[in-house]
Amino acid sequence: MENLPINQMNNREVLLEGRNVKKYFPIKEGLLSRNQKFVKAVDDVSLKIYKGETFSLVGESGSGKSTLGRVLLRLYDLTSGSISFDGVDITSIKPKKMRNIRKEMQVIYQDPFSSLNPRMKISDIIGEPLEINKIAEGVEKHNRIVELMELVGLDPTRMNHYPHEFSGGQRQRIGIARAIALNPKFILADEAVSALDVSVQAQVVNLLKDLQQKLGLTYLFIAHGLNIVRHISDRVGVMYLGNLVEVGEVEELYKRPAHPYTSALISTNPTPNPRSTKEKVILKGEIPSPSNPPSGCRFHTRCPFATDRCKNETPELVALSNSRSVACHYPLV
Amino acid sequence: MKELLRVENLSVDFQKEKGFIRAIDNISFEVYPGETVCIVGESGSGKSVTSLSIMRLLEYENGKIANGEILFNDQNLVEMSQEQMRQVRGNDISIIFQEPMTALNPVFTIGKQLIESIVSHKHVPKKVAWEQACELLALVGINDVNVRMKQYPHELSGGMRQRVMIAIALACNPKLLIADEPTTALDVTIESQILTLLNDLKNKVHMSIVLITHDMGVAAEVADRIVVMYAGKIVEQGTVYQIFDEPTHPYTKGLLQSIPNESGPREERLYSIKGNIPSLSQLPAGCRFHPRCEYATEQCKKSEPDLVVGNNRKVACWNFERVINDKVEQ
Amino acid sequence: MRKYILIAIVFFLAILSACASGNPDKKGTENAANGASKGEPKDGGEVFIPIVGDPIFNPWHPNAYAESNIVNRIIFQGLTKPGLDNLPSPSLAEEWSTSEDGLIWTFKLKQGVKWHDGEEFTAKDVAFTFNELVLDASLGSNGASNYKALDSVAVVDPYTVEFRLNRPFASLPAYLAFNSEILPAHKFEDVENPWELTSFNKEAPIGTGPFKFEKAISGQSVKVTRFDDFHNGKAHLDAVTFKILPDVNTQIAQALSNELDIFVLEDKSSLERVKSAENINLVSSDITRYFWIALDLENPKFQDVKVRQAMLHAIDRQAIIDSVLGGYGNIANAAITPDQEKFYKQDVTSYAYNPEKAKALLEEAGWKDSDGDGILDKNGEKFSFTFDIALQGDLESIAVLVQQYLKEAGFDVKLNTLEWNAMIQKNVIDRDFEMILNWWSYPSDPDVLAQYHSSNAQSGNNIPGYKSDTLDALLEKGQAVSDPDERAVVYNEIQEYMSENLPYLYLWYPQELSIRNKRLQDVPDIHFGGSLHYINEWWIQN
Amino acid sequence: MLQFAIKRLGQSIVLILIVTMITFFLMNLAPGGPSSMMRMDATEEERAAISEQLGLDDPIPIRYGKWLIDAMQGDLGLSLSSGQEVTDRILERFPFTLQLTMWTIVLSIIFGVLFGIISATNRNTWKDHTINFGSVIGLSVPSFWLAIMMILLFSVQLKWLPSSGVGEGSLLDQFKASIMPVVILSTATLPTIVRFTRSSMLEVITQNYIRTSRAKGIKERTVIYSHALRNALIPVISIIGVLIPRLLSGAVIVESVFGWPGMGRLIVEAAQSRDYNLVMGVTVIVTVLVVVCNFIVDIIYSKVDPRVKNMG
Amino acid sequence: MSEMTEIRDVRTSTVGLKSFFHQLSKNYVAFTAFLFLLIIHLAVFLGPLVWTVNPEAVDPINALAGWSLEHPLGTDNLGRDVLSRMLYGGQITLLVGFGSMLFTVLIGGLIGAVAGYFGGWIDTILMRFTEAMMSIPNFFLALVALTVLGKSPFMIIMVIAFTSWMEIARVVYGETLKWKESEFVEASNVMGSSPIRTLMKHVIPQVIPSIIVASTLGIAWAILTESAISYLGLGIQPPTATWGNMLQNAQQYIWTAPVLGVLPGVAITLVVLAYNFFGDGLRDLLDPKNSRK
Repeated sequence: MENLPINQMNNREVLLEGRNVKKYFPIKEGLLSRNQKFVKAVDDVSLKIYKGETFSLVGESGSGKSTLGRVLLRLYDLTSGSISFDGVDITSIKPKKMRNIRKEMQVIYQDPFSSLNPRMKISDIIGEPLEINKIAEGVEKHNRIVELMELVGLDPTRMNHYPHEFSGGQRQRIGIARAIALNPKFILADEAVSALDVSVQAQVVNLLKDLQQKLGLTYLFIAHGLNIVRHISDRVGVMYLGNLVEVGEVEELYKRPAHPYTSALISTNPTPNPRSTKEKVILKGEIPSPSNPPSGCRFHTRCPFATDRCKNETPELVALSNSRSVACHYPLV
Repeated sequence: MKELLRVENLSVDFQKEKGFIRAIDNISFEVYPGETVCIVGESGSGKSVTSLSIMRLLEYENGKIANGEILFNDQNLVEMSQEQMRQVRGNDISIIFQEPMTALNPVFTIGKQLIESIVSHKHVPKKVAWEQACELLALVGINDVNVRMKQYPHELSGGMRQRVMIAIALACNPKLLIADEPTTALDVTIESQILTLLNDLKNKVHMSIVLITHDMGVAAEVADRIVVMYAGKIVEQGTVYQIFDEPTHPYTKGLLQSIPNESGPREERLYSIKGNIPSLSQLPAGCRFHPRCEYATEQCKKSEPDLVVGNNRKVACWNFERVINDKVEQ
Repeated sequence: MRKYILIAIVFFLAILSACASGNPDKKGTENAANGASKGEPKDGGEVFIPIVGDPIFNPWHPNAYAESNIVNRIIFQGLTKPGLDNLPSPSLAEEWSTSEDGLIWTFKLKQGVKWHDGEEFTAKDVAFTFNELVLDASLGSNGASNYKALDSVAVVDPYTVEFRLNRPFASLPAYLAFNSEILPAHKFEDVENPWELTSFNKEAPIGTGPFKFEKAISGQSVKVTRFDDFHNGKAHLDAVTFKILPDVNTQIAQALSNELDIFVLEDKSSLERVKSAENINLVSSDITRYFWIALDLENPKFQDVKVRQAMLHAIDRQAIIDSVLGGYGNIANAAITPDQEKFYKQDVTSYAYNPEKAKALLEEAGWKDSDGDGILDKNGEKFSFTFDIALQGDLESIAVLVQQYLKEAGFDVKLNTLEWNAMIQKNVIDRDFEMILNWWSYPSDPDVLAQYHSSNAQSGNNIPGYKSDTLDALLEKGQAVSDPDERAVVYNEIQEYMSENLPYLYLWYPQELSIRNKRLQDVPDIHFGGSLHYINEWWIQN
Repeated sequence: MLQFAIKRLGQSIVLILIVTMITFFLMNLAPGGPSSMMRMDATEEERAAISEQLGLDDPIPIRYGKWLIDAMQGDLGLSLSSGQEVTDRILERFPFTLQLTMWTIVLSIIFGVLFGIISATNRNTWKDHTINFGSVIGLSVPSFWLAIMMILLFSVQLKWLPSSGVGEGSLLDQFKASIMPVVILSTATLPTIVRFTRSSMLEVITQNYIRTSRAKGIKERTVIYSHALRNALIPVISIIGVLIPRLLSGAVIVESVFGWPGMGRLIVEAAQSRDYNLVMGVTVIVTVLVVVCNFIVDIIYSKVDPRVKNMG
Repeated sequence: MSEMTEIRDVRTSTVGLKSFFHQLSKNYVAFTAFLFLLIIHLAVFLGPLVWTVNPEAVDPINALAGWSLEHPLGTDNLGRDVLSRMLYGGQITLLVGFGSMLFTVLIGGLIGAVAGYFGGWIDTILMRFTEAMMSIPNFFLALVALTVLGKSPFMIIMVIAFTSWMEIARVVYGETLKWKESEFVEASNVMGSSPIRTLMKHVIPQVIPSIIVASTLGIAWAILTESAISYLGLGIQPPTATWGNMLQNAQQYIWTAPVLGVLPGVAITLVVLAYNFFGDGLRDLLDPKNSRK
């Protein structure tokens, strides 16, 4: 995809926007301790997701990408910041109202085992959102379930079976059918294909893309498989230890990463090509604990280019171009 | 060169309430000294079972070697008693597992777990073992070894633990190291650290590695030769270049095609293999891959192809020539 | 594993054989009254007696219950003791006399009596025991109510005391023989609350009895050893150990295995087994105790004497004696027990088991089953009431039987079991009951005024609340005359009155059955409690 | 550690306060009174005198307050039924209960863990089935009934063991006297430990680190008795904390059947004779005992499991 | 997901009643226990319709009689028919067991579910309380309570329930906590389900198997507790028979009529045993651990 001209870029409609979103989880300590400690899972992240696009979040485990996804859906209360969806500020909206809005925002989960109630039939699982929101009943509901199953490539005659009777890929399809039952605008796909076998993964990814086109969906795609992300995304955000360190158009970002962390991630991604001569940037050490993040740039402890400035000064996420922002004192491009 | 490990017609059964399930069926491959062989396959393909049967650890997990030979330096491991096998494990053949978070005993220190391994095979005094353990930790790239020795697994990160696991595996200079999905549970940045480490070590201590993975990328990076498994059978084996340049089995081919490009133009749609991996208790007749295969013929439905030698490599497909030609056409 | 199976089989067989050996057909001959001496007494040996709880070595302590009385009886002594004829006989007092008006009793004390710590026993100790303990109302001494007639005890000289009374009290010598042991004044000097003097009451009592305290282990045992300076003939036994064994089965097990020598078999459940034991003699004896039913006499239903008589006719008392008491008991018709031969009158009105007669009497009283539902009624009111029963010994079994008999006679009886303390609170203190069943036990003297006098009807021991001027007058007269023959006349009249008017429904005079190991010699053939007064004469045959 | 101890202490104090309050009010609201007042033939004056002497005339809350103030100073008052210090009466009995429960705990742990391991390592064999069956039976037999049956067999029929008491004199006698009570008491704890060890062991031997230890080529015995057992014991330790109150409850029954002069029998006697102070005393002591045991168990737990760092 | 776990065959817990019995019948021990319980319950509750002898009718002349046609199991110390008392006593015993279990589950389930689902300070207070109740010798409290509050069946049921709900509370708490965090519960929230609906539809159904198992074992526990309480003389009061107080009563006669004690003892043991085995079998059948792999 080419870089869009500036005006076009600005004209695109924002579906979901988070501003300075923070999510701290308190760490349980003894009754007597005074200073409460926090896990700073998401620390001051701002991002926009445009209508119809696929925005991906990548990063190591512990980077806060799943938490951010859930905060954006208001499945977690946020510590500070604000979120708006489709022009409505949902930062401190009442639970009952939020339930109404959330019809437009659905989730597909990583583990197709634990996201389906093992004691419910497939028809009940897919029919649940219809039932809760009183959308369809009786024959109408049945027809809608059949329709949804066909849409995601499941055999509707198996609607009275239980989840354990299906394979992993099929279960993921059930989860997708459930997610699209309410005709949402926005879907959070939280590592939705990570647990699947390669041959099945491709099927599900294709399905997701098809559905996006058919139903005009917007995806927030959380994943750690960089190849898949490249394939499916329009834009990518890279997270490190609760911070968004780089955002950009997928091609550009993969080709010329601006943040050293992005660069390391991409270079270390195993290439299915034995003749690849890609030079690897091997990072030192591992991701630090989010309860006690390093000062300054959080990446400085592992960054091959870190200076004293990085240790002391926290870099802001600044725009490099229309489509690219990075939080680094010494960006690579 | 004489092979270090030779697996011959190996079949493994698992005991279930109703009889047996054959987890791997009549597989053969060999590992030469100093080479890295990758066994690739998706879940249920039997690759982990293969590794456990070489270690003869299956017996502890309801599994049973039904048939075949595992020749290690010409000794048939299948015929050994568990006590004889104990001498081999951790000494001549070592293994590291997928989950570094759970593969170390949480209640013992790193030091104890390392020393235990050394002492049980080398019969050296504890003090000597301690020193050797420290050296091993340094070898796998761990700093502050004296501190680490006294720490418990939960005090270490996943990557660290996998390094410790490798140190344990290397404790007695094994000739063969089996690494069963050693990086699957780790982040890419850590994965590359570990893979690099394994590669370095292989050259340093001159051992062979059998690496089990589902990630073709990992296999491409480390393997000398690749064994592809599907539903308990070996479908193809060959050198890494043969496999990646010219896959001759439709499954291998599909597998490679369904991986999105890392660079180059993005595809509109990913190639995908239709259908699902069959469960071992409900295997299709004939070639196990035939329901998902583009090239399947009536013959595939009826009879199972043997692993045949062709072009200096092995493939189990009735139609492999068509597959090759197809490739050429592309 | 085979071992376990083997054990299980052995276990099972053992249970079977236990069942078999419990076969009631195997009746042993009962060796009653086998206390006759087998040759000359020998010194030495230890006797084991079970008690059910930790005793308190102070007979006046409010918590001194039966287990304490047993122990205290051989550590301490009273001024008198029950003779083998059940009349008061000398103990610490050698002789006694009463003044003309019966208000002053003079006791001559035995000289040369030593306390276990070597001090001499004198009149001071007697005066202390009564003036400071018994008569101090704030202490609530156990049994103080027996001495309501006593004003004070005066020391005349070291070996003479005077009991000064506020009214004639013919039973005084008999009461002095009943748990009224004398305590050493010198141990209680400057003691504020004698009940809290645990150094004496629990740990190191000093008495004048034939055995002196050796050691007590809480919950386990109390051991006493021979007191060599005993004034009434040194004991033959070296020691007596009281084992604390609350469980009757354990007591029996130990009796069978010669680990216990003598005790009262309160519970007759195991009678057959004991009878068949070769090492045991069973001795039955009369005691001063009778069982009764008290009806709430404020309740009009029970005020008609015909109803009460009918109830007695309806209950087959002999059948209950035979089944629950193993036959050890005699039907009672009044309050004076047969062991008091001098005063007991057998020939009074009696109520044989006769359901027909009961029915007739009830009909006379206006009670009749008019609607055929099996329950008596009168003026539309059913004859139904609650029968409160405490969980103690045999009471529950007896109550179940009584209930069934009364049901058959047409009474609608509801059984209500209560824990003992709760029963006392409800039935005795609050006087909240319709019918209860219990027993009285009293000193071996016919003075039963406390349980019958109308002055005790509301709160004292006159539990049914019976009020009769005739009976009051007779009871008072009985207290005033001190000549035994004259008293006998009065008490015969009282028994006749009781049997006709039934202030209580009299059930039976139980007999006490004691188990004695055959090795035990020269234990007098009286009830166990009495025989303890003669423990210095006991000896062991090897 | 210190913080943990302080926190636990605070919790324990609240716990003890609640327990004593419930017990005190329960006891005092009950009909009847101290047995010394509840003699059949006592007169009204006698009862009044005793009630005043025992300080029972004050309203219940005030009495609780007084009791609490004294108790906080370590004075549990005098036993209403013997006039002794409550502390003394409990101390007399305490060693016997301790003896019984200690032996039971020790033996239950040793044999429970042993049987549990045998059962787990021989899963679905006759050994496993026998042990399983045995432990369910142990859990199912009413302990007092078993006690009576054992008395019938070992005391009455075979005359091997005394039917009652703690055994006087020689150590052998004491040992013989405690066999049956300990065995009976163990039926409440041993099966629980067996089953816990078994399931814990079964879970542990499927863990990856067991596979690792086998892969290292160490002896199977070491794998089971060092690697697996150490981990399997962790949940077993935590169950011991739960077993202790149950054990003390079981002691009430066993002490009653075997005439064992322990605290269990004491509280039954005390409750029946409305010896308020003694009931309170035993309650406090037993609660404290349990709290202390749990504390010890927690400490052991944290020693065995290095993952438990800051407890609580 | 490693291959080893994939190979394990999938057992189903989401089965109908018919299939449930089919599964049960494969577990011989549990099935035998179930059949035994069925027979015992039928006998105890329907038996008195056939064997109509009054369990309270005394006959002192024929006390402690052996087996005869008139009294197939003999008579007790007051000449009451033992068979009839076993049947009526069984009713009370089983009802007390069942009643106690009901209240135990009610209290424990409520506390556990509320603490687990709502969390926060409610959780803290309720679970601290549960732990406290677990760590106090509450049998002692029960004894005191029964001594002083009376011994009606209801009282006994309540006392047993109040001293044994903690285990269930913990189980339910743990399960609730686990399932509350599960993805399908979150999914249900995402779909717009109200918290109560989610609790009822997604959390409770997962917890029910554990509750069923716990209540089966709870009945066993309650029967044992009742008999222990009866043994100490604090159980249901005579003349009402229960197996527990029959046993207590029989204890006096172990010398002369040991069979009196064997019968109720064996009855209690077998019923408790059967409930325990049945519960264990149910655990294997219903445990989500076995069904979700």
